[in-house]
Amino acid sequence: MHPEKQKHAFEPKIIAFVCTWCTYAGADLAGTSRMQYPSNVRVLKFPCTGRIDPVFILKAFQQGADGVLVSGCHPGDCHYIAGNFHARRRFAAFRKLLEFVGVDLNRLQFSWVSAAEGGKWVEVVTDLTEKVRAMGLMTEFKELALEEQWSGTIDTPELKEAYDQI
Amino acid sequence: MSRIGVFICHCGENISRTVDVERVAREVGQLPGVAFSTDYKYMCSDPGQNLLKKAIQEQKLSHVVVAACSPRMHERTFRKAVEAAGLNPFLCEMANIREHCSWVHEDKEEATVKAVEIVGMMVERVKKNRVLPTITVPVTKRALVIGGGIAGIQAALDIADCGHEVILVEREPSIGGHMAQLSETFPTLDCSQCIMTPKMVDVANHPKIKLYTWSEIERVEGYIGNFQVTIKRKARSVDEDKCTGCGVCMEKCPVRKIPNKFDCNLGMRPAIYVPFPQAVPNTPVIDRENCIKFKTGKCGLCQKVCGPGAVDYEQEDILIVEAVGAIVVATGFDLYTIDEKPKGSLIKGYGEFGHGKIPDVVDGMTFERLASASGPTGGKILRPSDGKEPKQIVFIQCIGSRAREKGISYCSKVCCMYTAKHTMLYHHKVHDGQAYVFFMDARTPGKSYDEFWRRSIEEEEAVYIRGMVSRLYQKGDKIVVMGSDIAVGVQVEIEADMVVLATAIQPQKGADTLAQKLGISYDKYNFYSEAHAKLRPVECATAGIYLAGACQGPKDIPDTVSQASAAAAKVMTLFSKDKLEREPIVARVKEAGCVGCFYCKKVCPYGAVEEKEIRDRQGNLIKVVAYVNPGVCGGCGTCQATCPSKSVELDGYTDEQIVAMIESL
Amino acid sequence: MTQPIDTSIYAAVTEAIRSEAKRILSEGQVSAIVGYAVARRKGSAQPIVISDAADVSKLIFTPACVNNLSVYLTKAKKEIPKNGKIGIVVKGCDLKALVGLMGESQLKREDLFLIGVPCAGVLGSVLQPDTELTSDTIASKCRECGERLPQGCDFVPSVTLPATPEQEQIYAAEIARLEALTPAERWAYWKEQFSKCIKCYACRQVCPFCFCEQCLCDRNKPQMVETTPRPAGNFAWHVIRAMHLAGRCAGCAECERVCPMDIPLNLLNRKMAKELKELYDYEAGFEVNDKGPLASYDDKDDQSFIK
Amino acid sequence: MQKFISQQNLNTLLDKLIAEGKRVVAPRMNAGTVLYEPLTAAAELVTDQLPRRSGKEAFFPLCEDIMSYRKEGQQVTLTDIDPARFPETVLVGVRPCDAAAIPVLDAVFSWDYKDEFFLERRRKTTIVGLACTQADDACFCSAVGLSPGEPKGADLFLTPVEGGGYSCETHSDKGEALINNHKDLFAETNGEKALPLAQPQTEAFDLQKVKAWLDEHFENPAWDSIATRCVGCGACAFVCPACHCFDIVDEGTEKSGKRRKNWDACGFWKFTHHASGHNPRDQQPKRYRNRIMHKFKYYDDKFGQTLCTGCGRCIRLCPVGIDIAGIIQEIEKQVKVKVE
Repeated sequence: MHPEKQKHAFEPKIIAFVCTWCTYAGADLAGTSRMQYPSNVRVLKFPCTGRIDPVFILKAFQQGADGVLVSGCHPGDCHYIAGNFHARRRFAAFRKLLEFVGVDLNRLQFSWVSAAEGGKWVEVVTDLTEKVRAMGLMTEFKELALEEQWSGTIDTPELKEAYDQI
Repeated sequence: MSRIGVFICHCGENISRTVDVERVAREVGQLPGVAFSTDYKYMCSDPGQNLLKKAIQEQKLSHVVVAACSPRMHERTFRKAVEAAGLNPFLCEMANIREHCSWVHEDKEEATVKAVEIVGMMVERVKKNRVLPTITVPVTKRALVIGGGIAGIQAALDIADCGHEVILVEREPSIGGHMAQLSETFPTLDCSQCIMTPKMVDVANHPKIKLYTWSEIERVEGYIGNFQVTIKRKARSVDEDKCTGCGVCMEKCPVRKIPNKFDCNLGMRPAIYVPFPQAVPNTPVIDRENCIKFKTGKCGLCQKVCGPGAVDYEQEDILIVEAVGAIVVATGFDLYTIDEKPKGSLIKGYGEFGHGKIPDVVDGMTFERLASASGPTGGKILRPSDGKEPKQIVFIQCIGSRAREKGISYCSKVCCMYTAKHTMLYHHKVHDGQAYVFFMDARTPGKSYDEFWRRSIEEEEAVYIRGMVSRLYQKGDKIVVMGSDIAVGVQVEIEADMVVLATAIQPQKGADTLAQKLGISYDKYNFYSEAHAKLRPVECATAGIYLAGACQGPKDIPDTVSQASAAAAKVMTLFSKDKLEREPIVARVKEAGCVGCFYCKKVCPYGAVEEKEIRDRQGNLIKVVAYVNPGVCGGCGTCQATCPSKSVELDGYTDEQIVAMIESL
Repeated sequence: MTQPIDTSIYAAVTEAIRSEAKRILSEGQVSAIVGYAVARRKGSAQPIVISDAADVSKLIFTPACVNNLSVYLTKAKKEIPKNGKIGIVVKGCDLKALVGLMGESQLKREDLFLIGVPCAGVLGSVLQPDTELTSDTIASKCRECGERLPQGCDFVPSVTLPATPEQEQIYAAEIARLEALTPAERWAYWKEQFSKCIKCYACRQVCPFCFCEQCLCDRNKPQMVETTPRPAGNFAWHVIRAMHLAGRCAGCAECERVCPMDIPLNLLNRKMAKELKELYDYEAGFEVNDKGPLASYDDKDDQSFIK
Repeated sequence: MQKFISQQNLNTLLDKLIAEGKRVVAPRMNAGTVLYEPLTAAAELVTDQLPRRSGKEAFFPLCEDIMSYRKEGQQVTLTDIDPARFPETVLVGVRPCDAAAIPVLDAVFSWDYKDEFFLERRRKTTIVGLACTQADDACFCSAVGLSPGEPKGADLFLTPVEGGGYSCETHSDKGEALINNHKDLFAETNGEKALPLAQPQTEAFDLQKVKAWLDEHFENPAWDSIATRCVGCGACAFVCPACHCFDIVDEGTEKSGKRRKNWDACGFWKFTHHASGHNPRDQQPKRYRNRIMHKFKYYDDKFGQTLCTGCGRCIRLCPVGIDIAGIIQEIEKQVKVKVE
């Protein structure tokens, strides 16, 4: 009935921060309409994009996200009047900072997806997943997390192995 | 250690078709902190909810995760069930494994793995959930209505008829507003005064309405249910309680030649006056700028002739404070002043149309006064310059409106209809006259509106020319109007006796100042902003404040009255309970860490952040911190994302909860 | 080529600071003055708080007066008496921080007596304070200074600022160099720099805008930033700090000067300032009470990066 | 034992040690800053600058893991660190002020609690000291009883000689073993003349008198004038060869993480901040007082040693110019005034 699903060697981890009123509802609509998209995305619901702290994006990358999506209401549609306007500035600045310290911005996507745009949700999530899948694992933060100060490193292979699993 | 219960719903087959629900229940059952996990065919059904309640009690669960459909669908359902079982409802979270998982993925393995992760994420989140008590706010069941035009009158009457006290504040000496100035109203041509004045009298006589005319809002403090409003009652110089409204003072006043604003400066009034004969209250006010007594200290005639001794030159402005629970803003509109370019305004003037220079170029409201039976000409249409009857009259629409290059891009909505009405009134009064209308297009949505407009052309012989006027100048006692007829593609030149400009509707002057006092938002034209353009059209984002009429955007009378009644209904909804209950998703300040930089205050869209002084036991000021008024907070959390030290926290969406979710992935 | 910087006016500036300090202290206009004083090492200077007119002779101004003293007026510093008006010696760059602090409800103009310093520049490093001020040793911030003569102070010594030689703008050049690299190269650069960080928090403690009583990074419920001085935690700390300073930092560059590990921290702040100038035409430190670019918005803001 | 080694042979020695799998830690340039770090090649060795951080790091790391945890289902797994696995290390080019601090630290780390993390590293490390030929006016080793040629703490001590190379003096079995294992690289001494050593300008402190004053003056207005300007960072403590306070933190997620031992500093407001919110050292001067007290009184009370070796790093690097040598001089003056 369905075409054979393509299996990929690498499946990226995508974390999405979305507002509850527009994008979360848009994702719900995609579900209600039985649209299909890659299963890589994990959605974290916020009242508003205004609530999304840049630290969360950083945390997501540190926790192993290969791609991060931030999505909310179109300008003027914010349930809280202006939360998305504040978010827009905050993220315009933050992405420039991340870019400057060497994060590839192709891994960080921002979008406006309204409650009516189930199709756009699917498109945004699919595009990001495919783009990041092609880019491969985001190694930077993962490698950073394993690095120690020289004086604190331990020369024991068994322990290192145990740690690498963490 | 938490004892979390996880309930996986099959949703019939909606979830279980693509998600192995038993496996999800088994795997999440292994997560630290999960004490119980199970799956069930329909969690939202009665048996499903009973299963949940029973498990909470028998398993002594501390938190609950229901993995089912979207929380937008059933969060309320399950939180109620959890509450019924004795847990705080906010210790229950939903994991969306239907809309976000089973319905959008086909591969069972993939969908199952994702479902496990989604549930795992919500398990970590719910561990950090706190008990949140419902927030209750007392409600003062009195309303303030600002503006005594038809919107304010309608809202005040509706609320008062429901048995609640209303304070109605009007800046002018009389209520009535612009509607009292109109002659007839479209599309029925009934006399405006005839339908308006009874309502004005109702207001005056209503036992539940306290009317403050010649008064302005000085200050507004408090929040929904609990506003303290300071009202300035300007000195009227006439004691309202003593005055009988006999009018002798006005007859005897030696100053007689003051242009009457109510008549668009066509008629004259004395220094002690009521703006129009049907004024409510029918108590005169002394225009201190023009009164001889106030200017020179001499005269005092009005006081001498006043039988009841109501005239009081010593009166001063007084401030009174009223406690109200809701505020309806109905400050209405003003007409675009075409010959003025207000300094610093983004709106440019229309000096090229001769208003203010050519006396017989008038605006629509002036024409209303000329056509009104109670107007300065007794209802005869006469030119302001020489009092002659105009035989050729040109109406020009969209003066100011829809002209982006002039600074206003919106449509003023009522001009098409009132111009059509003007052509009819003109035709009825000047049988041998001819009316021309320059228009861009005619906008006539509304019951019987298009029929009305067509009648002005088909039966009342108005000539409509689609096109804009390019030039207009005085030639002898004629006004030459040059324009183009784009429908035919020719230049048109009309020698008119009089020109009427349909000028744009703008918010009242000072609308921005009032908005700042109220803490409500407004657009770049100073029209007040509703909370949601479609779904909350009469509410401000600031809780407890409602909008009625043209202060929110151009409106005709039926729309204004509808919105006023809608605003009244919203007020009555608020007043239907003694206490206001709200979801406790509000921001809270952790005072120990707050340094009072007030970034939260700068970004709060609701004006919910106040400054609070922290003092030691001796009363010495230690610091000033932010305080979020839970009655006003909208719960967006922008403050928390902005706070550098994270000293303000949105309950229900705390950093702990969010970080726990991120770390679970 | 090394060019000398003319600092001959500093002697007159020192004299003027002393006489004004004496006047305002003895007249009781201020309860204390925060300024610079001579220290033990040759050529060195250190911050000092004086409250006795007899101590004014301790005050100086030299090329080693590098500190941004406004940090002493923030709430993070509880040691300076907050009763009555405080006098403070400010260079143009320091004044911008004070302006920012006023806009963030941390200070009130009426509580301050500002002694402005006409400044030809200060040293970039005072590890060896006995160093002549030249086009090589001058602080990078001074190379692009537009506020040599502080505006709006209560007192500014009337001396004529000597002309300063045209100097290379190091920050702009370094930002341009980094921007031209690939993301991986930039990552490698910052990883190397941040890895040196020992979390001594000198950058935070000298920063006038790090006035939070409890830094986000000192909180542990939740732990937003790993406090351990490992590469991962260091990276997060500096990125978050740069974000918190965006639109606020006016470029006193104290963070960079005090870093014992020579991390070019001000580069991050200058980069953010450059972006906010380009995006919202905003520059920090010039107006009191404005909301700042990240606490305000315009419905027409750029959103070309949003899908 | 006294030997000579040429610069070239020293380099060969270091490269050989590296090749043997030993960790050779020495001053090297890292992104523009000289730090004691493991060399990948002897050529990286920097001998003309005092590293920004001290050599204590080889024994007492900036941060180290002491345990890890992992939760799986209802199971919690704890893994301890086994100090036996620390690598054999040679610490080379250690300045007298840094080397002298290490025996001082031995006292506290082997006191009532034996800190195996410190002690095991100590056992596995050979310290090669290097005399100083340069000093600036922040240097004051000579004021605290040390000198630019002081071999205290070094297993092998190198002094640069005229014409290049170093005269080597052993001060322990470890030092002798290092020479004996690489005999071919060392030559007998042949009347090489040592380069003139640095001469720090600060006069020797009378540490007993200073301590006597500190014994009496826990409360004294002088602390305010000394440290009102302290901004409360940890720069002084972190660059100090003798400061040794640490904090133990658990970092990680609900699922897994580590227990870590990180450097701490008494200048931080959090250092003595109680869970109740109370802070006995509620103002910066009280915190700074602790730094002076610990170095010149408490450590002396407990271990009979001074916790300062006069490296001058804190003086150079203090953001606000707090000068510990200057403070001790001021205290000495106070004592003199009292005597007079």
